[in-house]
Amino acid sequence: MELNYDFMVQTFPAILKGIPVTLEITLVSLLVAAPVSFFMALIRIYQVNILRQLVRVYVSFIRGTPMVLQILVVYSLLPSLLNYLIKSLGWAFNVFEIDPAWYAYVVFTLNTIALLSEVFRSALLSVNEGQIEAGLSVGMTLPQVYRRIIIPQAMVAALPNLCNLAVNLIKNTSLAFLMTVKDITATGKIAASYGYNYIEAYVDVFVVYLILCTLVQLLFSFAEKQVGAFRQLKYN
Amino acid sequence: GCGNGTDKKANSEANTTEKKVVRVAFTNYYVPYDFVNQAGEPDGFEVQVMKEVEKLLPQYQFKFEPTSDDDLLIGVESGKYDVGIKGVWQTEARKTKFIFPKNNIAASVIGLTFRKSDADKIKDMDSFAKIGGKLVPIAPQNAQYAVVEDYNKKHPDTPIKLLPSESFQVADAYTWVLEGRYDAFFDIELAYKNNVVNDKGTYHKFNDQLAYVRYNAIPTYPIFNKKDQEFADAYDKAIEQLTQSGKIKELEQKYFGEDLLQLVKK
Amino acid sequence: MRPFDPLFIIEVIPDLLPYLWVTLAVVVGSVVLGTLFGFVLAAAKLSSRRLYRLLGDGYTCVIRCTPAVILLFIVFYGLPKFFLEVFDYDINEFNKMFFVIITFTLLFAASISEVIRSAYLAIDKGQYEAAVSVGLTPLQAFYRIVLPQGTIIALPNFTNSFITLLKEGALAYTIGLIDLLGAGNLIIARNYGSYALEIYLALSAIYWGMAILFEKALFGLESRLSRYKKTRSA
Amino acid sequence: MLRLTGIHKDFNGNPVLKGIDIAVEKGDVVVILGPSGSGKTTLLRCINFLEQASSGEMIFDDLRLQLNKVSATDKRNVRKKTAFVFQNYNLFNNKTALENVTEGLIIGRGVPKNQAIEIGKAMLDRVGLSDRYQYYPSQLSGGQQQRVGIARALAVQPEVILFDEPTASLDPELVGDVLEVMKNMAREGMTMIVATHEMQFAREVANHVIFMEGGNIIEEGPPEQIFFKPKVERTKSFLSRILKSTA
Amino acid sequence: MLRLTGIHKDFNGNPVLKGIDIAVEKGDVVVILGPSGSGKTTLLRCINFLEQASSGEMIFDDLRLQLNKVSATDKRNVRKKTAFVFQNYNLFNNKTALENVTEGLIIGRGVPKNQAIEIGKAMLDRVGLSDRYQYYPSQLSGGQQQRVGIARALAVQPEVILFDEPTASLDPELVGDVLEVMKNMAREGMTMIVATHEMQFAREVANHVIFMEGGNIIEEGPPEQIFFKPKVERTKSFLSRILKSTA
Ligand SMILES: Nc1ncnc2c1ncn2[C@@H]1O[C@H](COP(=O)(O)OP(=O)(O)OP(=O)(O)O)[C@@H](O)[C@H]1O
Ligand SMILES: Nc1ncnc2c1ncn2[C@@H]1O[C@H](COP(=O)(O)OP(=O)(O)OP(=O)(O)O)[C@@H](O)[C@H]1O
Ligand SMILES: [Mg+2]
Ligand SMILES: [Mg+2]
Repeated sequence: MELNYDFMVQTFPAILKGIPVTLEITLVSLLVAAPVSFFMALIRIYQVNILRQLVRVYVSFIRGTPMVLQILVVYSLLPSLLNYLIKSLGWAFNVFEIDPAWYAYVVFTLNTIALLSEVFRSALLSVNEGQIEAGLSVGMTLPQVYRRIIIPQAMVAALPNLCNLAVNLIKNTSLAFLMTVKDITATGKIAASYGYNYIEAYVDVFVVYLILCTLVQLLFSFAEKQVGAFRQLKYN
Repeated sequence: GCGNGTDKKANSEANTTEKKVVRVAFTNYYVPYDFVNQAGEPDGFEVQVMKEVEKLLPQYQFKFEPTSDDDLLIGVESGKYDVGIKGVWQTEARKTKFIFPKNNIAASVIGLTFRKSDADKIKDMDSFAKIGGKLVPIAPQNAQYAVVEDYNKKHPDTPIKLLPSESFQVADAYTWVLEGRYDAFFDIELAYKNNVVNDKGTYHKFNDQLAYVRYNAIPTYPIFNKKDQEFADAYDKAIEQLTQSGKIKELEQKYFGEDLLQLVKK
Repeated sequence: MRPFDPLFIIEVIPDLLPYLWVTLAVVVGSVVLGTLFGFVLAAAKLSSRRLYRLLGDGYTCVIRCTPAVILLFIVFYGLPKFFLEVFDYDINEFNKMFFVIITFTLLFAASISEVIRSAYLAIDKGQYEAAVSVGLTPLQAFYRIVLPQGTIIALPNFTNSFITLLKEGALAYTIGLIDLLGAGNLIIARNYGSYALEIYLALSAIYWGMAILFEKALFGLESRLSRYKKTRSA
Repeated sequence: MLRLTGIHKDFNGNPVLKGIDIAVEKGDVVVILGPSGSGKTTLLRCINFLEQASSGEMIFDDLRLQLNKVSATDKRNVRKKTAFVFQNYNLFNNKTALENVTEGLIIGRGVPKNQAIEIGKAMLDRVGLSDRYQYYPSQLSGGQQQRVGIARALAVQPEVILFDEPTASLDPELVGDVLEVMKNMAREGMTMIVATHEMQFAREVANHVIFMEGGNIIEEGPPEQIFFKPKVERTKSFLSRILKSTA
Repeated sequence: MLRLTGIHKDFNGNPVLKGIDIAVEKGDVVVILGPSGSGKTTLLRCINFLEQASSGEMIFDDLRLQLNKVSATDKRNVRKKTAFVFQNYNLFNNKTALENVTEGLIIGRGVPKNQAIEIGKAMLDRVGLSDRYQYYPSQLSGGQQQRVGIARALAVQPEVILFDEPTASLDPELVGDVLEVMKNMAREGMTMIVATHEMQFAREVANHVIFMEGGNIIEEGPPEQIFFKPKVERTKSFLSRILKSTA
């Protein structure tokens, strides 16, 4: 067995083209999910009636069902249904023209919301109750206390888990290829298919992820240091 | 080195009574060519042919390994498996990676499924390519993908719009064609027959709304690890015997209901 | 509209269930081993020794960069070669589950070590100090005092990783190990792609059922360990 | 200006406050004495709604509240006029000493930042922390943290301050300083309710003393009476030690 | 039995302890006085290796340690013979009051569970908490938490106890009780080092007093000398208030 190095070198730039797609899905999902999941975390922490039940079911359902099914529903069934509706209403809009990236955004955002809400919940619970009381007692509103005191402290516990989530998301966007969205892995597979250069393509893909995810992780650990400046390090 | 499979063979060769073990990887989900049946056993036309080949080669003992396409390709290339069967088309690029035997193992008949209402416009691949119809995306590791790529290489002026996508293993493609999301679906004929034409097929009720046109029958080959030339030659001899004895035809009838190999343009 | 046969969902479940144990074995095996290894990694990353920190951080970084499929291939192809060359022992014939569990153990450990590290750091240092001051060893202080409190913070994230793994384990089909999802895909293939929706729904029901059980158990543990805390009120 | 009647509070059925009535006028310094666990902290927390009383009424200026159901806006209105010095300090962990003090000014009351920093520094100076502006709570000694807590409460210039053992971690010198500060504030019309164990301090700062035990007020009156002529036997015995040593 | 020489400690370059020497004999009660921020807590923490001193030597019984590099086993050996009462209590949040006390016995010293529970209950009774065995720290008042902390340290019967402001949150009655307990223990030969602001208490419990300021020992001697005939001006002025009131 010998590797086709020419192929690897030639394919590398093509695979790099998958990076923006991967990052777009990752960023959109994280940014849209963040506020939603934060409120879901609050609903569970403060045990808001009914809503709390809804959140639990949502998290459990999204987390518990295979993504392939979710993609099947969102990408295959939903547009068919919409198309049927729109046609029967006599509108001219063509559902099938919608860029599949949108479906990817939807699926990955729904998943990120579920996971992120649990990350936030645990992080918020790690902050001492007395911090809220102190904030309220100097005349801040609860949202102000959260923004200024609780969230900055919770971030310290949240960031490592957020990093886990972000890195996993970057890798998992490869599932978007089920919806014809070509991320890093997909570009590799396409390049590999003609000459069956799978090993070479996977090595390329690996290198790209290695660079990309290392950067992301460095970013997070830098952020963790910044946010955690108030805390004394515990190395002993 | 990568060829630990051959090392082992070298050992067993010294011991003449012992058979050489060859690992035959086959893809899981490629019905009716290669798959795992309800009883959990290796099955499919290509698998059965290989079993017949084994009978003719007393010096070898086959060990069938169901696996994914990706693993099959990497495994045969690296020597973890000696042979792989997954309905492989022959291309020049692939020949640099694997040994292709002289004789094909099977043939794949593929063509276009489209809406019957388009029957006046779509008569064959060429007419489909000309109207610039939308083709249901194909997984790049699938055999069909390479066929369309090949077609496009030969017809650079009127290429078919080929969209890659991971495949769902889902027959939703028929729905997609029916509702106009795509104009045609490039698939093996057998799937169409079983799903739509067969009156027990789940999509049979759309039989009068769908149509199928055959594109080509293409020979498919087992792929051998680069170090297994000797075994590949033995395979070729066995296949010739099987063809002559009519065993292949018999299996074709069993799995396809017709003589596919005859359709292959020589 | 596409054909849909709700009855098939129920009919197919008995065909799928025999593969449940494969999925469970992969998950439980990887989670148990991965968690243990995760603790070791977290300890290394929190160590006062630079070298340990470097090793722990390095491992975590690289493994988190590696897509599961690629790691699976590395283990499936690399490990036998390694064993053959170093110990002259052929593990090619080992059950494929072995390679799958190793792969997910390595992956799970990397992310879970971060879950553990962040939870550990969230616990007030004074808790540890008090424990060693009454004569507990650092290890005892950790598992008697810091661990129970940290577990509360770690559990939601742990459950995230756990249930993600439950589904991700299906990647085992890449090297030919048929688990729940793989079994479903086989049935779909045997039907030339028909009944896919029905089968996925059946699979989802099984997965969701398992997820609910695990969630319930882990959330129960969380509530139990949180007894000493006051609930938050607005 | 602040009148509390019939405050009851129980934790899971265990009564901790059993009907407390207090009336406070502007500029009053009310000191609450009582053995550990008698309910002093719980009382102060109920006044600031950090704990929800089971029943009781509060009249604050012209606001009249049922303590078991206070609306969010009412809570906020009362909290805007009060401040709390916590027994365990509760400093904002992620803020420096100075930020701890300015936070309530800038965010809570909308004081411009520059001005808030000036006030903050002045307050920290007053409690002897002019060299600790930029320290995080985790870098401060116990007494230093307690002083930041006092500065934080004083800085917002509330109508009423609730002090929960404000001098527990302070050395006698600092106790004297804090005493001085509090006396000045009282003179300027600030109202204070102080739970403390420091009898010396109580005697000097109070103009009204309440003695609590087991969730009840046992005795109350001007400091001279409580310290030197207590009517109730329990009060007498509680104060006996400190009286002995100062006699 | 315990001798410390030349302890230095700095935080990021800011010196906090500048060469402390202390010698303690079995049964001694050494009280450390000093203004807030003078380094009392840091000193006690260095003795128990909760903070690593930059330099200094410790001789504990026949163990001789360089404080800037103590092995894990040496740490453990010393900690087995000592206990610490924390200024901010540091109770185990996830354990009840009783469990807080028994933990060190059962896990730390291998005392059988039944026996440990008996000792634990007896200790809690001694500090007046017989009705709070099953309460979690979050359900206890400040003074109650402090007493659990004291009980926890006493329960393990160490050779040396380090007290960091053990009576800050206690009322005069309880201070008296704790004083009683400590005197008894001293009589039984337990050695104690106590950082405190409570002069009254210091005077009654100490047989040796150290006055610290700014990381240095300014003056030390028997309590009569420090409290009534201090030689150093600074000591005099620090004690002036308490002296004034007791004079
Ligand atoms: N982690 C740290 N980083 C920087 N400075 C610190 C840190 N910890 C303590 N200090 C400083 O060291 C000095 C001594 O602190 P220490 O807690 O020993 O004082 P103390 O004598 O116990 O005071 P108190 O009576 O108020 O408890 C203080 O001025 C404090 O600001
Ligand atoms: N969350 C709770 N659950 C149960 N009991 C509680 C809770 N909080 C406080 N208590 C009990 O209420 C009583 C009063 O507590 P509080 O903190 O008000 O006392 P305190 O007068 O401030 O005492 P100290 O002087 O020790 O601070 C205590 O006996 C305590 O055990
Ligand atoms: Mg209190
Ligand atoms: Mg201190």
